[in-house]
Amino acid sequence: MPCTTHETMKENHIKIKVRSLDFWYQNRQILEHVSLDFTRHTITAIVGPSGTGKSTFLTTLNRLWENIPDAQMKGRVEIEFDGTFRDIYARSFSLTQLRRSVGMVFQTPNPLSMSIYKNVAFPLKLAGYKNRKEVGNKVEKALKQAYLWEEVKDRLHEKASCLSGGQQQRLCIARALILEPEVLLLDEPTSSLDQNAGRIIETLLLDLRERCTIIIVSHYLDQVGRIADTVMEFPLKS
Amino acid sequence: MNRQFEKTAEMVLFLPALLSVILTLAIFVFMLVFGLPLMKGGRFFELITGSWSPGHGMYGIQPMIMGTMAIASLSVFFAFPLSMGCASLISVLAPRGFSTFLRHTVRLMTGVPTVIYGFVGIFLLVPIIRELFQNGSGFCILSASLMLALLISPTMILVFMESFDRVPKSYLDAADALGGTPVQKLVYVIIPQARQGIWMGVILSMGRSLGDTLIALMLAGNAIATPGSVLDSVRTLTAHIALVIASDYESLEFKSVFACGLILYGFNALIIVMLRYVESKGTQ
Amino acid sequence: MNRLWETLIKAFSWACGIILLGAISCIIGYLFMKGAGVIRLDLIFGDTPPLDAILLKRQVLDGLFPAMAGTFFLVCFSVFTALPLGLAAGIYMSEYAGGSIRRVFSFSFDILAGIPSIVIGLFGFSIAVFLHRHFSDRIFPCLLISGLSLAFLVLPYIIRTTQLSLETLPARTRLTALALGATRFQNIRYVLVPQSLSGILSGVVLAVGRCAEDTAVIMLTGAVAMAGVPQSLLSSYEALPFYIYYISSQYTNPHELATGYGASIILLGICTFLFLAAFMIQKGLARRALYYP
Amino acid sequence: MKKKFYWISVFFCMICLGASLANAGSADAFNDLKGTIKIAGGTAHIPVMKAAAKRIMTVNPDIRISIAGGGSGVGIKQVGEGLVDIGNSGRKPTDEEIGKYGLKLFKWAVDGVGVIVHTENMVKSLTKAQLKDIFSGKIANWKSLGGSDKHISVYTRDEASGTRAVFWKKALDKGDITAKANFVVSNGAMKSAIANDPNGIGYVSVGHMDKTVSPVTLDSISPSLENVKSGKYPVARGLYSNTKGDPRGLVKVFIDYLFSAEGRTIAEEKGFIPSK
Repeated sequence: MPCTTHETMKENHIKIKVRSLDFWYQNRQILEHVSLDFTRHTITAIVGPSGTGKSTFLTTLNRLWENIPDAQMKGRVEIEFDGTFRDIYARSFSLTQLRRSVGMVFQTPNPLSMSIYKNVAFPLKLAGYKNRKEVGNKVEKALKQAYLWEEVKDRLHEKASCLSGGQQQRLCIARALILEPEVLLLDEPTSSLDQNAGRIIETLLLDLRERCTIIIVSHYLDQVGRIADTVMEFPLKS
Repeated sequence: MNRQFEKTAEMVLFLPALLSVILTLAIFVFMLVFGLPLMKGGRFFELITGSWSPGHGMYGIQPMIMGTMAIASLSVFFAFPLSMGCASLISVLAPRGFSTFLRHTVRLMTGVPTVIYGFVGIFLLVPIIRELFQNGSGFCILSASLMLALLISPTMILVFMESFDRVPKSYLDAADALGGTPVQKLVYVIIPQARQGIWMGVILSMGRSLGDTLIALMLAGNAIATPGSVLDSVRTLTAHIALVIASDYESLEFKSVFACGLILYGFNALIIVMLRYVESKGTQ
Repeated sequence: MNRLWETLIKAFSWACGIILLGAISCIIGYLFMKGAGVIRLDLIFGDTPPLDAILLKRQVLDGLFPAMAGTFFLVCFSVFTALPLGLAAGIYMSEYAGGSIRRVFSFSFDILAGIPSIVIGLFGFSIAVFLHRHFSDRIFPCLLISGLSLAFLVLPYIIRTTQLSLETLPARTRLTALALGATRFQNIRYVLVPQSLSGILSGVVLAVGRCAEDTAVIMLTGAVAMAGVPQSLLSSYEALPFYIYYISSQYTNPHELATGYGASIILLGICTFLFLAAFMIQKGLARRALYYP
Repeated sequence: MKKKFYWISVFFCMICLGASLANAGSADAFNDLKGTIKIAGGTAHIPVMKAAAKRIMTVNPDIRISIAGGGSGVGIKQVGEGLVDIGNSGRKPTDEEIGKYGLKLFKWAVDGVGVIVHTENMVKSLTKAQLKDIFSGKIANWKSLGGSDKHISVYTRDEASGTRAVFWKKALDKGDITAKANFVVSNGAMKSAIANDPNGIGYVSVGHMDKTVSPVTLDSISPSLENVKSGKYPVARGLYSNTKGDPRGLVKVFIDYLFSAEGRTIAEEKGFIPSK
């Protein structure tokens, strides 16, 4: 990718810089020398055949791959926080801080086996929030952002597992949003849902563009056409 | 601060794990240190090949080693065909209802206390053996191994069953498509595929029967003689420990108990190594 | 393969199934035939009023109550000792251990799980003698020593079940909280352990059964023929399985023998109950049952 | 949650253990006494010890008496090491043992060791020579002794047994015991083993003999209480309860009880000859 030439020009709008990233899984190279930039407040769609490392690439942006056994990575990822680019793999960079600023939503909805309210409030619990009122407000706000508030406001304390698939996925988005992340990673978020539920999430994402930088892996070209500002096709050709 | 907490948490979890490892070693070291006086000066060989006669200053535990081997191998010898038959029945041959019933019974059998097998053995099996063979007291290798076979069979059946069930369905479909009968499927497809599991079941059960105390103590008669026939009364290493524990702590007799412990520990380690070997061969 | 062989193999399998079922029904049937008659309240409490016995106001001198109480305290003490250690070690093995530490530890736990219970008992006994000689002459084979030895016996099972339940959690459950910024320990505490609780619990129930059932360990470490309800951790005690073993060879009259059958039925009942409980808690029991020596 | 449950359970256990310490009762010589007596060793003693303990604990529930077997060797060793309060032995402790541990001996009854067979066995008398041949394994079939054509099953006790020591010394004249002999762990176990084995032969404390087994006369002298008492039956021994140093407190009261009228009655009931 000929990023270097445009670097100075686009520098002001760039949120994430990936430089010469290599990735191996069980001694098989999945990603080779990837260098990419992601622009702030845009939706970037990553498309391509399966097995080309799209999902893996997402996990290099929040270091989640480190929890996958037999995986190895080389390279550099920088994300802009408060006006300065920071190397997220630097020793001094807090892993939990990173995960709180870079939210992630998975292919299949994965609510924890607790109530709707507790699911959404869970990241606050992890971050050590104690003030009940503040937590309540934040939960409401996140659920509203995820278009879920109206549907669940009367049954916040029911088990999350009784929601429909689309609702569960929006719950997971609300949960990812509650800590007000600056980057949101989505790994085929609509592929396990029916078309209507998928459409709601698409609208929701367009709305969210104002708040964060969104990177979405998708299989559906029509979906990409509807929402993406930029499209990147894997495998990347250098 | 957060990082500090994480480190502490890991440490708190690590220590019990380390403690358990130390425990494993400590048991070995205890046996070794206490049993040492009997083995000093290259007398270990003498110990495991000599016979037992404290009155004459002989503390060899060869008869007990032989007794342990005899009972353990005979019980596996009985349990193996029984378990193969039952596992085949459950996995392939029996109709669904009976298969489920047998499966649950077998699982439940693993929970029956050993002492109950021994208790019933004394009053039910021993008189039968005595009357049947009219030779000896009925407290013998045969009684103990029959009961022990019953004790280890459930474990063996469960391992066999699991390995039978792990045979890929595509193999079974292939056999079905070629018009194979259930028995043919069993003999030509399932059993060859489940070889590793069968080995593991046998080794695991062997380990259990080597380490069992109560059945042998209650049913084998505990005589200190190298066995000549299955109707002879013998003493196993485990029963020897249970019987001699009561003697004078300073005596060499008492020290021989630790030699028994050491040998049982060794048997166990050997069993584990064999299990691991079979397991690793299977995954390659 | 001709028809004859097929018929033979079929017949053989059916014969095996019938032998196994026949043998176990013989054992249990015989037990009930001989012992059902004595299953009454006075089998447990003798001629002491049950309430007085349970409140420990009066001693039960010719009933199974002291043995049952002994077994109860023994099981409680050893499981509560082994549980925190086993849980922690299991979590460590599944979530932290890696590389050579993992290999060495896991091998050592396999060894520990396989050590014959009589050897564990011998270890406990020698510890008691060692402590008696070098620390305090109040220590001798007793409830404390037996409880510790039994804890050593079940420790590897608790470690294994904990480890296994955690390791079989699906990757997506594992990553959920991490992606939300949970630290490793938060993930364990809020997600992984609660999610695998049923597996761990069924392992613990099996461990309870194993403590209640084991005879070889306690016969070396402090179970005696007569002691009454244990008064402290440092006293000798009676236990149900030891009582059965003792009666099997030392009964002096038919009545004593009959109480032996009664005790066997009670023990069998307790163990079956625990086993069913574990089964209910988690159905995928087969793997653990394999490691039940 | 779980942690809370754990601590509650531990607490409950403690309460249960503690509760048994706080009771009261009274009677007889054990009036106002409380505490524990630990008894181990000789298995011939067990019926008497159990009966005495039951009576004492019925009268005074504050006293705890624990009784374990093991054999005379164990009794002597454990009392010497201070592991128990009273170590019973069915043989007189050796001078070496007495000196090493400072044992005090209390011989509260006289007992014999007699040969027993199954009640259906036709052989009811043996000479000493025959007995030695049976136990050394030279005679292996009942036929040559006038019985049916059955293999003889010899039962013996372990080295810690005082009964074995006495029998070996006085009946077998320290002759060999065959390695094929079955081992049993106590007098009670010996009796029940022989009672169940039609071809068995073994030796047991005279006090333990009852209808379930047949005694065998040795050189025409039957192992009965009278013959033991009169000294006609040679395989006799004392039943000892040993303490380390002079008995004190509860232990002394217990030993005294064995010598009291009530204690002597118990000994007699259980088939022993109480000594003065």
